[in-house]
Amino acid sequence: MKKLTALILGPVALVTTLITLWMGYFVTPADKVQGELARLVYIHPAQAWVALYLSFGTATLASALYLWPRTRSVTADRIAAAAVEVSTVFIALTLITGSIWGRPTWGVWWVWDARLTSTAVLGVLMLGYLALRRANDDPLLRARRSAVFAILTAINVPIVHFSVVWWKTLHQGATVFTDNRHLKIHGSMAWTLLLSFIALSLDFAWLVRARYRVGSVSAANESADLEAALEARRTEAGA
Amino acid sequence: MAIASLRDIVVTAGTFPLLAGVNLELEGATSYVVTGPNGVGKTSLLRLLAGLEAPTRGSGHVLNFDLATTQRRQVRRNVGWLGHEGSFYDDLSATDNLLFAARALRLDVALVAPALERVGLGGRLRTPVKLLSAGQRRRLGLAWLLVRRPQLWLLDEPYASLDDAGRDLMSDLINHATASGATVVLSSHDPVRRDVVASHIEMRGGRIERVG
Amino acid sequence: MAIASLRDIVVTAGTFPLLAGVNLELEGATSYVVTGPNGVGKTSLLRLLAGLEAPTRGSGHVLNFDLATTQRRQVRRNVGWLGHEGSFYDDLSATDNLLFAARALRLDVALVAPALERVGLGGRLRTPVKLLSAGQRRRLGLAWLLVRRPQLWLLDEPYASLDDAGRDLMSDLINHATASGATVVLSSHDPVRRDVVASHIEMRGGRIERVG
Amino acid sequence: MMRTAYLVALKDLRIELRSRVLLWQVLPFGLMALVLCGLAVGPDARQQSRIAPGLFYLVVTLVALLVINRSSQIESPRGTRTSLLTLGLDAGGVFLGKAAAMLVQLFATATALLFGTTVLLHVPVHAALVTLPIVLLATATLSAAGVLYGLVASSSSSSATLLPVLALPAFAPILIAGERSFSSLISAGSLSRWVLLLIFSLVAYGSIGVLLYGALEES
Amino acid sequence: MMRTAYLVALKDLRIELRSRVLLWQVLPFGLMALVLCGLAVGPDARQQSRIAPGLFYLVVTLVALLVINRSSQIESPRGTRTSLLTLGLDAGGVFLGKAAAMLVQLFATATALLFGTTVLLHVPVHAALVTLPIVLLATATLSAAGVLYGLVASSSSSSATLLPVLALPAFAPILIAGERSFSSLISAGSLSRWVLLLIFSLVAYGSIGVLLYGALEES
Ligand code: HEM
Ligand SMILES: Nc1ncnc2c1ncn2[C@@H]1O[C@H](COP(=O)(O)OP(=O)(O)OP(=O)(O)O)[C@@H](O)[C@H]1O
Ligand SMILES: Nc1ncnc2c1ncn2[C@@H]1O[C@H](COP(=O)(O)OP(=O)(O)OP(=O)(O)O)[C@@H](O)[C@H]1O
Ligand SMILES: [Mg+2]
Ligand SMILES: [Mg+2]
Repeated sequence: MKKLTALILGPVALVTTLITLWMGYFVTPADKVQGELARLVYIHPAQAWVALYLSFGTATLASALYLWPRTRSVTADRIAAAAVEVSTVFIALTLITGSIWGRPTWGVWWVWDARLTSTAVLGVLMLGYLALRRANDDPLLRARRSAVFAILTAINVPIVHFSVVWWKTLHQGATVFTDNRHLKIHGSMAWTLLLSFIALSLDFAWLVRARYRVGSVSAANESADLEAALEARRTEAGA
Repeated sequence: MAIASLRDIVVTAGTFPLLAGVNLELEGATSYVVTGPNGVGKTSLLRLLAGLEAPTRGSGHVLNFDLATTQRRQVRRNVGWLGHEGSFYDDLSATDNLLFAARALRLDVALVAPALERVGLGGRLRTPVKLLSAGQRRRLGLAWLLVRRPQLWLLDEPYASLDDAGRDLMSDLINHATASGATVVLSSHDPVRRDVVASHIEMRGGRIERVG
Repeated sequence: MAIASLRDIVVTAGTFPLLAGVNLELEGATSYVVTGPNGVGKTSLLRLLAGLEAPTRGSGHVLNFDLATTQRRQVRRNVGWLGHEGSFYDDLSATDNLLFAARALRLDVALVAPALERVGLGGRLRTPVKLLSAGQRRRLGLAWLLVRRPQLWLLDEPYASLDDAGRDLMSDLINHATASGATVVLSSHDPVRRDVVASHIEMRGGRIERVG
Repeated sequence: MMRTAYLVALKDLRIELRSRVLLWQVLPFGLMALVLCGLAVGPDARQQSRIAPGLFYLVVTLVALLVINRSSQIESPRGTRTSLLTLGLDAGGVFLGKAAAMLVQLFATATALLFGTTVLLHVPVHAALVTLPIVLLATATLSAAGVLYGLVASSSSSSATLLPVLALPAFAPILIAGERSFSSLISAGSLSRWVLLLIFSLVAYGSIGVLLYGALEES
Repeated sequence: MMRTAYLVALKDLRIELRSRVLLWQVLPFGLMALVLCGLAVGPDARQQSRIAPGLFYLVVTLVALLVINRSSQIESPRGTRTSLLTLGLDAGGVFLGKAAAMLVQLFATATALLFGTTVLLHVPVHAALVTLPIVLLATATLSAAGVLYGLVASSSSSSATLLPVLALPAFAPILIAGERSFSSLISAGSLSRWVLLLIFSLVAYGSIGVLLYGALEES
């Protein structure tokens, strides 16, 4: 079963992504107001979903599992790291596609909207996580610290979210794009949208798995290296 | 009962094995001298025994606490450590440092002043630790051990940077400790002083070659 | 000619006199051992000779440079210093550290690799200095002296934390240095090793009590 | 736990008293930063008064970074974090103690800065006085979070630069909450939800700290 | 002198390459500080575009503090500043080398932040491009001044907190000059006098550094 999943995950992810792109480009119609740019709806929301919920949830869960003594394992640590890495990529993509989408309507690349701002803050938190991992080379220490940091980040998510939403709504009356966000969804568009969520979620799973594999292969190499290193150390004359 | 026992312990820093498979049994009320060439892993062994390093492989107990679990914290709490760098707050005076530590561990605060006097720091009670000389800092570490009276003493090159009087004091303390039932493990490059009776632990290449 | 001469020098840290009036003449091609109890001012004296401390009172010359003026910088440049802590960049490897220093002082870069080999660091060329053991760091300091070949060597407790082979090496180097005309001043708590011939400088209370 | 907390707090404050870093370095930095922010915003006074709350909390956040850095440096003499470690004290207590000491320092500095803000950026005095309890709440949250992030960032050789990256995003909500509540006292706006947000954060960081500080200190 | 400068700069950059502090810590910090400034200022976009230059330079100044701190930390392994000291290198060369290495790092970060500013705070792209040479000038001045202040602060045990107090007042004119010249590209105003001010400061700090760095290193 596990083997089968491993075997088909990649191809399935690839195919669903391709179908999504094909439907997004050729099957669904362009929007009346936004034109071709509206096709970003088949990629941007799904990216955001993966970046903020799927991957961040995975990372938090894995970190919590790592911190709980009964379930502590290298696997959990590695999955958390892989999820954050992938999530960083997806957040970057969300920011990029969002900016491209917003540019014609807003006239600028960025507005201080609640959702945008909180995404950016979360992105920096992810970078912080990666920086933290880089700064420690002792694996145990690194695992412990980054797990705690991930938990801290998780309690931050609702705090950041509400603070930014309230911050925005207090000052600003009409939001520029609430109207624009209201795309009329029907028929093939709805299906494509749904498919895009499935496709990007699969992509996420695939990437995390790949990253996890790279992690465990290099760890395996390390433990093979450890045998060699132990041998070398034992025969050392001392200096 | 053995006060510490290590079985096949490997400790790594990154990918480098500081300790490459250590087996050791330490008896109570005895002193041990760890010897071996530079970089062989003496400091690492003492840090492992102090609960300051986690084993990557193998298993071990110190004072009945498991080194592989979070009981390591308990080990730290119950062990007396005297290292190269000294673990004191640089901005506080000798007295303040010992008072804080003694209070935090609920030890007898009245022991602090006599201990400082005994190690010869009577004239530097108010000087911030960062201004003390190398030997005075080492003596402060000694004073802490006097207040602490731990069951297991771990001394990393305790004689280094002490003058003759300091060395005699150190030997006295070690003998006194073993006489009162504590175990002392020290690393040293000097041939062990004749006034300290101790078993030798010889290290080579991150392992223990010979005990006796 | 005297290689260094100090007259009534006082060095203070804040209000505390580290050195309380020091008079000293050092001859060329000789070694000196500074002795005295902990906190007496040995390290401070060596730092003064290295141009790392400025005299508050008194006057002095080292290698013909005036200690009371900005010539102190020249002193530093011409003196070989081996201290407790080692003055290397923690993040760079042993090789990178020596290469940088050698290039900066226009010394022969080809000397670096053999020097590291000679002090026994051949197996740790790429390890960042912060990961070296206490003795290995001391050996790195030695390697630097081998590349540097200074006229005046100032060694603060050079034997501390070295193993037997390291001590022999150190003695060799000291003898070699004096034989080739350099002056060596070292502080030490160990009785000076028989293989090094040296005059004693005895300190007491921040002053020099006796030379000979 | 409370005993440990008390002792650790006392020790940190005593070190602070000895070195006087707060008075001579942190506070002047805060005032300087306030002036600098004023300069960066430009000379229009009306505008300054409007963004004064934001600048005040921005500066408090920066000051917090300095104090956190100092507080975690204290524990690592010569780069090796062995002092509290080798004592093996109750972790929750150490956390609370360090946070309490940091709160005392931060709140004192913030009060002084608040005074500076009223003078330099033309904030009504009554607004400043009324906001003081909220400043206390905000600095408490900053302290609890700060001790945690300080420890997470420590022991790496570059902790002084790592800390800001880790802590700033987490401080953003605290900054917003403080700023909004302060602004609501000057112009208008709702206050209670921001206070609630701060209380929630404080409780969250506090309990996570008591629970997880030990796990961090390990290894 | 030039040789020493070259070697020192190379060494500093090599240490930076080993640790990658710039990419992973300083740059994210800068971006976050930019966002935080945006938050502190409030959500009105029009206002933001106007004070963007000021915020940009404010963040660059903060980043400079981090980089300076790091650069002077390098020279003091285990608290004792003896490495370059005991070599007794040509002081002017050491100064120039450290300043050059810092300039490379600061300018790279500032360029990235400038890009961030154009996106986040709606600065016209052409203005950002035109101002780039002035950013180079300003970061050069910051570096020259920074190396000096870093050295002065490093003798104290609490250098991380001392540095900001010493350096910020000196950075204020640089910040104003940068901000004014940048603003003049967006709205209107005179540019040349600010550029002149920057050039003057750079020359002043540069020559003071070359001449006095040795004297400072003493003691
Ligand atoms: C840099 C700019 C942008 C960022 C960072 C961004 C971020 C996000 C995030 C985080 C979500 C998921 C939110 C959730 O599910 O709670 C989302 C959803 C979405 N975004 Fe964006 N966005 C950006 C620009 C835009 C623009 C310009 C548009 C359209 C004009 C847009 C349309 C949507 C739509 C339709 C959804 C999904 C439906 C919804 O939850 O509202 N986004 N975006
Ligand atoms: N990352 C690394 N790569 C290579 N070697 C390393 C690394 N980290 C540590 N080491 C080595 O591990 C050893 C640490 O040994 P340790 O400090 O325990 O030695 P020691 O026996 O106390 O030596 P000394 O007598 O010099 O104090 C040293 O040989 C050091 O060079
Ligand atoms: N501010 C101060 N107040 C009181 N004493 C001080 C102060 N600063 C330094 N000292 C003392 O100055 C002396 C410094 O001596 P130095 O380090 O030169 O000693 P040393 O001979 O090298 O000792 P050791 O053998 O221990 O290395 C110490 O006794 C120290 O306590
Ligand atoms: Mg050792
Ligand atoms: Mg000394």
